Amino acid sequence: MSAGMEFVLLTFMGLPLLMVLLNNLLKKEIAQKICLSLGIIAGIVQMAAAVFVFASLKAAGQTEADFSQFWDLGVGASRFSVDFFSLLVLFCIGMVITAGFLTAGKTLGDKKFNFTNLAMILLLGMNGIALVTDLFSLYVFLEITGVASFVMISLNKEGDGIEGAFKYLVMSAIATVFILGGLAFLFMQSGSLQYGDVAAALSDWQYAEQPALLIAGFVLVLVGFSIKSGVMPFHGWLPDAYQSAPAAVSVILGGIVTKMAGVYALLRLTADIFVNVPVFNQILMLLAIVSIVLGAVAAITQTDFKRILAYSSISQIGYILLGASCGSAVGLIGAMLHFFNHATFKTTLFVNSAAVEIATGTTEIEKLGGLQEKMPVTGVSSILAFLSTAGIPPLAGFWSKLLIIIAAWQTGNVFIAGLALFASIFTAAYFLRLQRCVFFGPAVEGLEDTKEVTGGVCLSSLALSAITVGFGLLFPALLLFLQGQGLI
Amino acid sequence: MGAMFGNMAAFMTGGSGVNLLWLMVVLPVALAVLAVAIPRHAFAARSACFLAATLADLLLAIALFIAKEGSMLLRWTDFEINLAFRVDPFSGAVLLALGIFAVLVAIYSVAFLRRKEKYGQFYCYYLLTLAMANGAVLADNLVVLLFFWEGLMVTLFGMLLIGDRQKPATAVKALVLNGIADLLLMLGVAATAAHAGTFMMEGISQLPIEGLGVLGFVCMMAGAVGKAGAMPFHSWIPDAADAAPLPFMAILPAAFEKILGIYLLVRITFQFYQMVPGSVMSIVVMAIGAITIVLANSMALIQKDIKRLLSYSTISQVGYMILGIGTALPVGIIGGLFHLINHVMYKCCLFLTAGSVEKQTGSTDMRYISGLGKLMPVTTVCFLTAALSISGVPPFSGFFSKELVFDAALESGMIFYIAAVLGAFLTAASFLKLGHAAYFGPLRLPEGVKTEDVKEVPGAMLLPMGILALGCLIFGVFNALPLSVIQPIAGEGYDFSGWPDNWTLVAISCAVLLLAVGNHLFGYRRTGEGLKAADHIRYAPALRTVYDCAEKRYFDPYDIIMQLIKGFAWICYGIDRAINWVYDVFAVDFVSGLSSRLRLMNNGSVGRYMAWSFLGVGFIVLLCLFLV
Amino acid sequence: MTTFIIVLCLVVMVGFAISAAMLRSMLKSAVSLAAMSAALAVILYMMGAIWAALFELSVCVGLITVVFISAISLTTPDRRDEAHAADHRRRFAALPFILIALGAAIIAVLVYTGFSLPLPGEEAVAEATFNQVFWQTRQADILGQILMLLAGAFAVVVLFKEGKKI
Amino acid sequence: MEGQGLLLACIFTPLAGAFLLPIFGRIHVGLRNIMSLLFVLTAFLCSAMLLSPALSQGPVSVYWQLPLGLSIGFLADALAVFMAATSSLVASIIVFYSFGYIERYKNQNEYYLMVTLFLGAMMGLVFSTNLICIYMFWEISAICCWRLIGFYREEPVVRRANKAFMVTVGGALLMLVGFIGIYGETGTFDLLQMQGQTVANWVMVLILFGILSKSATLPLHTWLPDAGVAPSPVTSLLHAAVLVKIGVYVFARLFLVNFQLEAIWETVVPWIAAVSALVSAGAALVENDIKRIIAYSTISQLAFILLGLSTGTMIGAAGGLLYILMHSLAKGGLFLCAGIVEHSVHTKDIRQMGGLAKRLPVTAVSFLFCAFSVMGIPPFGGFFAKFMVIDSALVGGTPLLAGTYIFGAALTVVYLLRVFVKVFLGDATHTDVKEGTWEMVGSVAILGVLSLLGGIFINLPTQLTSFIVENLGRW
Repeated sequence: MSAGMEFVLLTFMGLPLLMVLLNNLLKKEIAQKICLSLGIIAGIVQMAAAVFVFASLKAAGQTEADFSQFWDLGVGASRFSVDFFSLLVLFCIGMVITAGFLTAGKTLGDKKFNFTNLAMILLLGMNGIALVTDLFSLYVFLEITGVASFVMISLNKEGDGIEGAFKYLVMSAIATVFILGGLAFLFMQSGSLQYGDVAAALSDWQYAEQPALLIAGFVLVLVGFSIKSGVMPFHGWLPDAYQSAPAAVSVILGGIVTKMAGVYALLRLTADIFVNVPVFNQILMLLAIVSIVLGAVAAITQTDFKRILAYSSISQIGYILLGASCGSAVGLIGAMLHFFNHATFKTTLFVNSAAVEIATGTTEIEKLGGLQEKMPVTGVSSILAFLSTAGIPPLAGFWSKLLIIIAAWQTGNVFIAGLALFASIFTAAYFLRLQRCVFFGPAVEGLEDTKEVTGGVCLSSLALSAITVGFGLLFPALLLFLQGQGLI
Repeated sequence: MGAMFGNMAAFMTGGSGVNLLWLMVVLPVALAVLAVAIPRHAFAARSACFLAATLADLLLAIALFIAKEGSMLLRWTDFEINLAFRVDPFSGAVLLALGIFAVLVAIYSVAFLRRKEKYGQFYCYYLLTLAMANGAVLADNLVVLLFFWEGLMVTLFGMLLIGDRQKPATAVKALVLNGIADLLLMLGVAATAAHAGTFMMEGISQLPIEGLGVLGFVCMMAGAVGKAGAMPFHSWIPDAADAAPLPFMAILPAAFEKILGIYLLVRITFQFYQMVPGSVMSIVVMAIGAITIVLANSMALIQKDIKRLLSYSTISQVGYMILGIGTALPVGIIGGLFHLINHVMYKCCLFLTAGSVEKQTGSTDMRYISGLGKLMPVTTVCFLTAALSISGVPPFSGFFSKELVFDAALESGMIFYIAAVLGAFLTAASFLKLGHAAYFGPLRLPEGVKTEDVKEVPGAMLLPMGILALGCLIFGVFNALPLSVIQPIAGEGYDFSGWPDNWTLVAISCAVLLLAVGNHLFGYRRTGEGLKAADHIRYAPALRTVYDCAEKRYFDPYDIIMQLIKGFAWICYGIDRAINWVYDVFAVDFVSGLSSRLRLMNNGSVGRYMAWSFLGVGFIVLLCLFLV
Repeated sequence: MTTFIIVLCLVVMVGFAISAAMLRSMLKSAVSLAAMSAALAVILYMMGAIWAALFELSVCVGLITVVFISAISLTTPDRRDEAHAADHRRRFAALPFILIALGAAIIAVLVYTGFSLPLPGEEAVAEATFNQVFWQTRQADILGQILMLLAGAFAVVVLFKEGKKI
Repeated sequence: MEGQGLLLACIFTPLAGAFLLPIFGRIHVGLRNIMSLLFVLTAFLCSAMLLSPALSQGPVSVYWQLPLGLSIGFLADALAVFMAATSSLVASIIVFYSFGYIERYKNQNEYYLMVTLFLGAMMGLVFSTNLICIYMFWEISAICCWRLIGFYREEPVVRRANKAFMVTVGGALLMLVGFIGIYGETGTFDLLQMQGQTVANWVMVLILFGILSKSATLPLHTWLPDAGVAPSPVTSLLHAAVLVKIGVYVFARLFLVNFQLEAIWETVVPWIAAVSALVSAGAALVENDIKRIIAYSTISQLAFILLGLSTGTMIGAAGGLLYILMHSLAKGGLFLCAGIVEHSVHTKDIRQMGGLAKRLPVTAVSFLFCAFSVMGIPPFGGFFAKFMVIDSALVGGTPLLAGTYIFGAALTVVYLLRVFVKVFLGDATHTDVKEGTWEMVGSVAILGVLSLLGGIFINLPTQLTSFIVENLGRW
């Protein structure tokens, strides 16, 4: 591993810490002014770092690299490690955090300073989840992300802010209990919580002395992470949390936090640990298909912009989990790509909802109408994001959904693949309703003077739409690259 | 356009017989375009061009009639559907007839339309109709026949619209009825081609009528009968009599459509299919003929307007031709064809006389005009010869052709002979009424028309009437001349010229004529008016209700068809709205109902979320027990 | 010597547990809860279960405490009047004595039936020294602990800035 | 190489050029109009120039193999060139027409963007040889159709646009499941590699859903009449000439050129189409909105095309293809005439119109020409197509089937005549009415004359259709 890469790897955890220190040590007035720009710098540097490490890994021909944050470790220690998947995720985190900070510019009045602190902690927590290779450390960083996001949701503390945060807190506490219970059982079986060791221990789990305990462990872990990722039966808290969070926070929350805390962990589990535990995958697939269909159906009659996006997230997370639970390489790649795409277009949609909230003061779609003329950039980016979510071809969402469906088809569950694909008709349904009520329909009398929201919000929605369209058009090149890497 | 002119140039230099065929169709079309191109006010130039076109067509027809043989083939599509023309003795004769009548009516219509404003359009449609008719007769490929056959509908629609654009009902009626007949013909053509295996007409001969052949025969026969104007496709002709300009009535319903319809009927029954005398199919055809004779004639009897009476009698005379051909006996076919030629002559003449009456008095309604004999002597003479000929009075042509049909009908079945004789009686009675009321009763003119300006029509109108009247006489006395042309069509060695040899038939028909005269005198003495001579039949106890219903159009097939179509349309509209309801109302409610039930799942209380989570865990544990 | 430390920690643990139950202010009881878990962690360490001690330390002292603090801060404290506070103390006044009596009774029964506390086995200690486990194997968790405390600090700063009475 | 340049130009000039139009629009409105027409005309010229290589030596093709059975491939064989030329010809006339029609309305930039993008998608779909590429262009056309139907932005209009999008995308998703079913069996999406294989029945059912939803056949047809709320050039372009032909073209491309079908489908599909023809013809007779009538008529005529293509006879296939050409021209003309009438009389209800022939002579004559061509009356082009299709119904199917379609044809005569008479004849209701701009009248006249010439010079288009049918290698 070249020295340069060594240093860059450290920045993932080091830089946000530096930003926090910087933010708090500077004088109050200076801090107030520059705190948002600090956040943007952190996000952009992280994106650059991810790309740099990706390039150097590809150049060196390695697929992963281990490193320790402070000093070198003995054997069997819980170290950080980086591979293509986690780099992709780190890039997404950087992207969403930058978008979050760009939208924060206009939405958070005097709360910018606290927002920056908490966001940096959140960034650290998420980076930790991406980098860690030990189940218990994963749990620790999970908790850090959880706490940071509770507090951010209740940043502006008027009525529903607290209520949403409280629900998220209670459900996360339950999830914590489940995860810890599950870890304990796994720890009993494998003696160590390293991904590799646990996977080895579970290879012949049917013949272990107490298979019942192991099954209980699987179930607990699965349920814990399902609650964190908002899969259908456990999704209660998600819509309330997204709706009550302030605009910038909901951008970060919807864009990446739930996915990191729940979905990425599940992907890691299915990819690394529960590879040869078919029970886990089958149940996960069932949960996935349920949340795809019911998430989309539930979104159809919502009346609040952000609440629709919340249910849409549940549905799209279902697709990611469906891809992961197929167990085939194509499925995992499809899930990863859909993770990235979902991060992109969901953030675009949340940024749009923020823009609408800034311009009109409300996210109630019944009160809005005909904003396409007055807010062209928001309108066009919301259309692109909607088409990508519904999986309409030229855009990115289609390709990743196609890979997932092909993987599901190849691994034999034909009916579920067909149902999942047809479920995107419900996605189209609620987004068409959204478009009709907010952008495409006739103008509403009270909104004549609304103007387009300029500055950070506009910039981020344009950039994210460009990524969605670019990814969609350049997908063949990506396919060839993956074939080069021998992954397909 | 390049390909078309290229072909034409190539054929101009080709064999003599070949380019004539192509010219028969292209020349009238070219001159029709020219006629419209000439500026509106140059009436003389347009009429000259118009007449020249008809004359040229006549000359070409004569040339082809003499040439006897000739064919032409041009590529259209690859499935044997090619532009193929062929002339043989039969189609040569028909072409000649078309040409003659076209010229006569052309001369008449030039005079008739002098001050009408849309005469240019009339000329164009007239020539296009001529071209289409030539094309249909010359066609040697079933699809080409269909092409020109349906093309006539366009010009028919156009001509009917010239009359009165405000009341398009007649044009619609004509197009719908002809449309249905032509679509049946299309089905028949497809079935015949499938049955025979080829579209080329000379490749199809004596097909057995079973399986697909039945469908083919019935549908093509329906198409031919529809064009000829027999039941059940007849009801547009009487309405057209009021709407369209009169020369239209003389040329299309009276001449061209009859000729084409019967030409195709003969082709079907005689060449394409093997219709055995006495078989089911021949009985069906004869039945259609008989019904048409009786019903149309009885309607003709009660008409008050000259043109309507003539159009009903036209429909009835077609019945004779169909009856004759339906017998599938040589005498019947020759009789039918001879009757066709005679009928076209005297019907054209009758329409032209009605035209001259209309030109002078402005109306053809017998309730307002009568006793014109003294004012229009030549017209009256022409009317008289044509009326006698149509009634079947011996020296005239009508008598001889009717005798042949009577002979064939008697041979095929008594019921058909009785129908034919009843028809003869009714025809004679209606023309006696017409003659007496219009020409020989006391002089009466519609108000505003003074006697001095009702004088004889100009020479140009009288000439065609005179020629036709003379023709009726000549073809009667020297009937060997037309028969020599017709007889070879039915096969060798038949000679029915001269006086009919079956004396009993002649006696019966003379008796029927006398009976008709007696009935007319009885009616006249009873009512004192020529017009009401037939009222005793009109208001006879049983017939009164039937006649009233017919007056109010209950039996009009067009109205029946339109009612059926309207009913069917409303059923379909109901189905369509039901399917639309499924999309707009049912699907939306179902999904939003499901969705709002899901919304209840998280109504904000944390307890409910926890309950759902634990429920989920329980479900997963159950699943595990089941799966592992 | 070790048994003395263990007994001392047990007493400390029970004391803090009772105070956590008794204290009226939520935040103080949360702190005492943390202290109790710390005592428990020491006991575990003394008895040789190093990993358990470490997990107990990082989970209970770090995470649970921070979670409780932020939870408490989220819920608006209900300001009941002093009278209620008085009868609260009166009703629970007897609790400590009952507990002590119950504890003594249980010990007596155990001693009577000849139950003896298992002494820490030597080999447990040799497995891995605490610092090696703490600093090497669980290094990621240290970073986690630091971040957790930072998150707790910021949570307190954000949620209590308006001087809400603890 | 020159051929491939043409092929790519034919597809990508409209596709890429469409996005430049809003920029041109801001510079100068005329420039945008001309550029939009230019892009569409280049598509037409390129496809016309591709005709000779397609007919003579090997067809031009571009191919880029990708993993997972995907590939980006375009092949300009005779069928594709025929469809491309037809749709781009009619599209260019319609774009020319919309210069006059659209200038009075807001958001014109989006209109021209979407129309040009739509044509680009049509070109792409027609030439592509990979199932996923076909699906991609299929969906792009669905997006353009959604935006164009919702052009007027009123509440009911947008609701209908959403309905159209939902039905077509729903059908397309089922079709995509069918495509993946094919992928499951053959392991590739590339049509060229799957030449001549048979398709499982359930896959056929799913694909049929997509085809029936796009070319509006009975159970999935209600979006087409509802889309009558769109501006006339849109209804003409989408619902008469080009969009609805996509479904029928894909049926031809998949089940005539590429795959084998079980015999059962040669009776099932014609009968589905027969029911659709009759029901929509009946509904057209009852409707009173001029655009809805013509839309129902489109559904009915599409059933004829589907009949031709699905009876599995040579004459039927050639007739179906010819019908596509003739119907595009004639029905496009009818919708444009309806546009002129609606523009001058400001109502769509035919009961309030009458006697417009005097005021709108060219429109009346063009309407009559196009109506006759749709009715299948010679000497207009529609006659040959209708005859060949009905002959195939008789030869390939049963006489009862042919009889049903004859009844359908009779209904067509009745309802089109009813519209013509109610709108153009009878006593004049609107006297102070002037005919639309010269672009509108010009394009309508062109379409009327083309319908007439299509009949007279029938040997030109039939050369192409029979060439296509011959080297299908099926009969």
